[in-house]
Amino acid sequence: MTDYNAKFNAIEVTDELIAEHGITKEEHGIMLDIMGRTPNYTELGIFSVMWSEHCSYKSSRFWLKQLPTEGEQVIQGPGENAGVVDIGDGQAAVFKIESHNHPSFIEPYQGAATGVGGIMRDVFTMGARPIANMNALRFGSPEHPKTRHLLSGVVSGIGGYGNCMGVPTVGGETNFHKAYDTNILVNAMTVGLADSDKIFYSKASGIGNPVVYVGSKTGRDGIHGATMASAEFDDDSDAKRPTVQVGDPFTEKLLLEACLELMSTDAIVSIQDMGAAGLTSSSVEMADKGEVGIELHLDQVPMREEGMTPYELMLSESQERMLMVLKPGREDEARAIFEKWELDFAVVGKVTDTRELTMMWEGQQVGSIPVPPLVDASPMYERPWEETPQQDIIAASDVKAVDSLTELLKTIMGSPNMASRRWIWEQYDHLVMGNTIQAPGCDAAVVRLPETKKGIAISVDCTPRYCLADPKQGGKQAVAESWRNLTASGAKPLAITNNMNFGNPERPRIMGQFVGAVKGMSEAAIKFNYPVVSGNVSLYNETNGIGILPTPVIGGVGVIDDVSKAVSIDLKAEGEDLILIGETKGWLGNSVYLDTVEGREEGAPPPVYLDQELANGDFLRGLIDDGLVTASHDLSDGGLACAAADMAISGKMGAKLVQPASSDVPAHAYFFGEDQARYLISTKNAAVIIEKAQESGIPAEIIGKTGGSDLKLGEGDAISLAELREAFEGWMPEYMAVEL
Amino acid sequence: MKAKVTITLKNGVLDPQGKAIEHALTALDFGGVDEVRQGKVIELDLAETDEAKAKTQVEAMCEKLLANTVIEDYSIELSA
Amino acid sequence: MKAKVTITLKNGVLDPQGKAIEHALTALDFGGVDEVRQGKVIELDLAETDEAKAKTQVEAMCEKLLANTVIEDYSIELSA
Amino acid sequence: MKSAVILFPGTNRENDAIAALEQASGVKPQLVWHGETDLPKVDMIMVPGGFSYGDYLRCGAMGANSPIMREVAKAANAGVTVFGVCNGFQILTETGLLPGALMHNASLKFICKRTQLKVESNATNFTSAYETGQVITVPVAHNEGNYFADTDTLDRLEGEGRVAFRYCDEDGVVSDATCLNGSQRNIAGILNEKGNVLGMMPHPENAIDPLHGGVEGSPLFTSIVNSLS
Ligand SMILES: Nc1ncnc2c1ncn2[C@@H]1O[C@H](COP(=O)(O)OP(=O)(O)O)[C@@H](O)[C@H]1O
Ligand SMILES: [Mg+2]
Repeated sequence: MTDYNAKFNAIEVTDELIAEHGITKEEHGIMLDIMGRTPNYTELGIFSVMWSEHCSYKSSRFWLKQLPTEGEQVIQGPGENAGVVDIGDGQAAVFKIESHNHPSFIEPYQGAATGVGGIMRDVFTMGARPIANMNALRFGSPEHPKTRHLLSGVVSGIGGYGNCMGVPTVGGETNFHKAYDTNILVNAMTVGLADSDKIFYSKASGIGNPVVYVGSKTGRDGIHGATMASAEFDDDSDAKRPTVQVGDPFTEKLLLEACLELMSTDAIVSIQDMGAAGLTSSSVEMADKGEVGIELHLDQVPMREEGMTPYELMLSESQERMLMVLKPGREDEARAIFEKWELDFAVVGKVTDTRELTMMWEGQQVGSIPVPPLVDASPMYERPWEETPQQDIIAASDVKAVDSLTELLKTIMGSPNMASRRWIWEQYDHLVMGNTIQAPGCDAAVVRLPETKKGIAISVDCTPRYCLADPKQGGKQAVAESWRNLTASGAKPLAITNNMNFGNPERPRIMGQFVGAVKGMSEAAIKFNYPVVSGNVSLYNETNGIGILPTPVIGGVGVIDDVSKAVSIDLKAEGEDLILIGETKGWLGNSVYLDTVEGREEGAPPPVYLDQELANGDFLRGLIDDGLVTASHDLSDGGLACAAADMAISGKMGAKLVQPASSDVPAHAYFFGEDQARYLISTKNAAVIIEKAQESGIPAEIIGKTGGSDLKLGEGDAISLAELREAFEGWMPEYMAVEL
Repeated sequence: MKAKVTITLKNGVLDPQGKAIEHALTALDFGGVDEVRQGKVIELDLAETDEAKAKTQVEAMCEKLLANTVIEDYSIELSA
Repeated sequence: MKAKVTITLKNGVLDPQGKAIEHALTALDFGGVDEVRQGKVIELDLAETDEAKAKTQVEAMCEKLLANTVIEDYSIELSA
Repeated sequence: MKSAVILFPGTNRENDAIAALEQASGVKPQLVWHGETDLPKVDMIMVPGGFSYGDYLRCGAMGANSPIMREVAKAANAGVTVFGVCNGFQILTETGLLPGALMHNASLKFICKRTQLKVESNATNFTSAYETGQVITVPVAHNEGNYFADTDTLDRLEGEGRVAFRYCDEDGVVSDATCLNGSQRNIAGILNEKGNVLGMMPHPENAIDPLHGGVEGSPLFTSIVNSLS
């Protein structure tokens, strides 16, 4: 009889091998303590992925604990596959954002596609049908030789997966900056809809209950993907590339339908998708949460390739797979559903009372690890951190004024970071399901809930240059901007998910950025009652010691009770008044203006005054609810002038903006300053609005009128919309024209 | 001369298309079919007439554009 | 035995993929490239060991599923 | 009007189709699974959009070979109204119910946007509620919508008035510049010889609601209902 333990664990676990698995000296010691012996090869593999940064959050956990995660709207905060928020009427929004940065750099199409597939699984594992996808993308400078190829591949990968799944991709954000030249960011978010009393969790229970594997077969894909996501790149990374995972959206679509069908019965005790670290993290998580053990019969796992070993099976990151614990005796019922959908189904183990993760092969044990210490004793680092030094405040008067504001506006609107993203979102099916009320091109996407008047609003936001200059303000600003985007559409913001993309946390400066961002985010989230219900951390986004800009992306979700009241950004009719809500001091530090005109990426970023944010936003939401607003847009990059340009271009309607005589801000700073907490709206009811604003003490002024076919900034300075549109719509198609 | 480049997925890389074709063939009662893999073939006319040079040129095209060498292998056939 | 089916667009059918590749190759400074066409190759393992029978079987697969004969031609190579 | 919507593994616009049919007829269509060998007795069959079988190999190829499509073909030949949208159009051409083939978009990119279509004639069962020459706005969402047929077939389609819709601009101008996917002669939808089968790439079922995509797809469904009552 074959001794499988000897066969599969023949590789000797030396200190070198342990180090090669990314386990530090200190961790090595803890591991020996837990095991009371040297782990075998299979067990070592499991330790290495469970203790990777990606799975253990060892550098970030300490700080993440400071984020506010509670509120009466929260049904499930961080810790499950996705966050769950009550949206009333017995329904819940289930959502999360997740990065697939490293894989997308190696193979942009498949990396992005499997990122989208993974986040959708996180959401439907919880019993929710995905109803919308979003994405936040960061690429290197447009001049970098790889940028086009990466952009093209990532966008078609996101579309390829989401379109096939039939889930609309309704928005996102895209930036270019040289700091991302060799570390692009691909963050994908999914929002799903579930009945709030039918949420599924991962906690295993019921000693003896069957553990079931469903979905695709396991191959050797992406072994050590989680460890890769936790390591810096260097020039040898090409050579070390593990097998890339290939996505199969068709199978995932079947998996989605099959899971939802089974979920409509009461056969499932718990369910967990297999994401990073595949079978390992899914089984460990289920066992840990349920305070039980799990015994896996690895020879029963459906395999795609010959000769797979326990080590490979436990670490494979093959996509489109799920692990479930079923109620006893329900296997046949479940099997029938999965076979109808032509998916693999196998009973691969059972729940035990040992609190060990035990791996078997043809009845013989090939490895066993106690679960609680594997999870709890995993190292948590309070890494040394350094605060980012404060930057100088740059006075508007110290920044060069330009001769023609509209000429500059054209340059900015046609620049890589401000130009239209139509080239991207026309490759995404943003209409499938028939409920997209506000599509890409708006502040927030608005998606109606089937068979209701209600809708969910979604936005993803981050301004990395602010975060670099002042991580705390930047973190605050990202939360505020997402809150503002939802508000501008008329929705009530409910909760957020976050994707913390940073460089190497072992460098105190980088760790300091992380800490600052967390503090800023927390402050804003508390103020807005806008808690964090899920998230993801991606560290070590560095190549050869050069890190990305700190990029804590916020995915915000809100609810609007009647989608017919939602307001879009496009100007609607001639002769309406334009009102600017919020105070304009002309903040040019770290602005698009400063960068464009003087080539300076510096200065303190605009401060975020949370009281003002809250007051101005709540005021606007009330106006929208009262039907007083015809178009609305929050002010962000490029300030007032760029917001007005967005509104005019998308409404194909000209406008004239005049700086009020009462304002003593220099004109260039008035039109391009990036002061926060501001919105530009159009209305037929200006008098009513101004009166209401005065009553509530909200700064609001009529600053212009819609009409004509030009955009005018002040008296003598005009540009035709046609010219502006050509600059805005032209850049990306032209840039991408030479890419296959 | 003419070049024919055949691009196939590397061993071990999941081939959803191949899998689906296999499935469909079985459903259509074509029995005994196994290991279906789908790849691409690209045919080109080259101005180059020297075989060795043509080969180098096409190899460069494969590495730069035609094949995705992270997941694909390629082979080149040349003919006059 | 093994079968390799090559499926190419018929002459006269415009090939957008081929055209795009040609365009991209030219943009990458590969000169003298012309008439680029892209097709598919499908590899199968057959239980059938008789060459003539295998050929008939694969032809039937092509007609029924693998090729769309409105726009595509196919050719079959068999090997042991 | 009693209708059926065919469901393949990978279909994803079935609910959009159901909504449009229900809105026009007041009756909820029946869903029919691809593996069925019996069609319910209906007046009209819709083959909806999506990625049947992942669109692997060729869009619509595997769907066309499913058991239910044999029944759909029989019904079509017997005069039942059949309407294929997007992937449904691809399946109908692969089944041979409609001539030609749908190839990769000339841009090689998936295209999702609103587009203008010119209604070639209102003398069909599918377009009677429009005016001849009317320009309507409906969305497209496809990767392989580039219509191809040989010249004889194209001439015959035109000669027999079987081109139902063409891509055009807001003023109804049909030109290369308004052909968003490279289709020959800007063809967006065609009819079979008898006029009871229509296939089109754009999604009229996503233009039945003023809050989502506009309402210029609704008359198409109304036309179908009217033709059957
Ligand atoms: N990667 C992307 N995918 C889909 N939509 C995108 C993407 N990037 C940007 N967009 C869309 O382009 C529009 C402009 O984006 P952005 O300037 O970031 O908006 P805002 O400043 O209001 O946050 C938004 O509607 C957004 O949804
Ligand atoms: Mg905005």
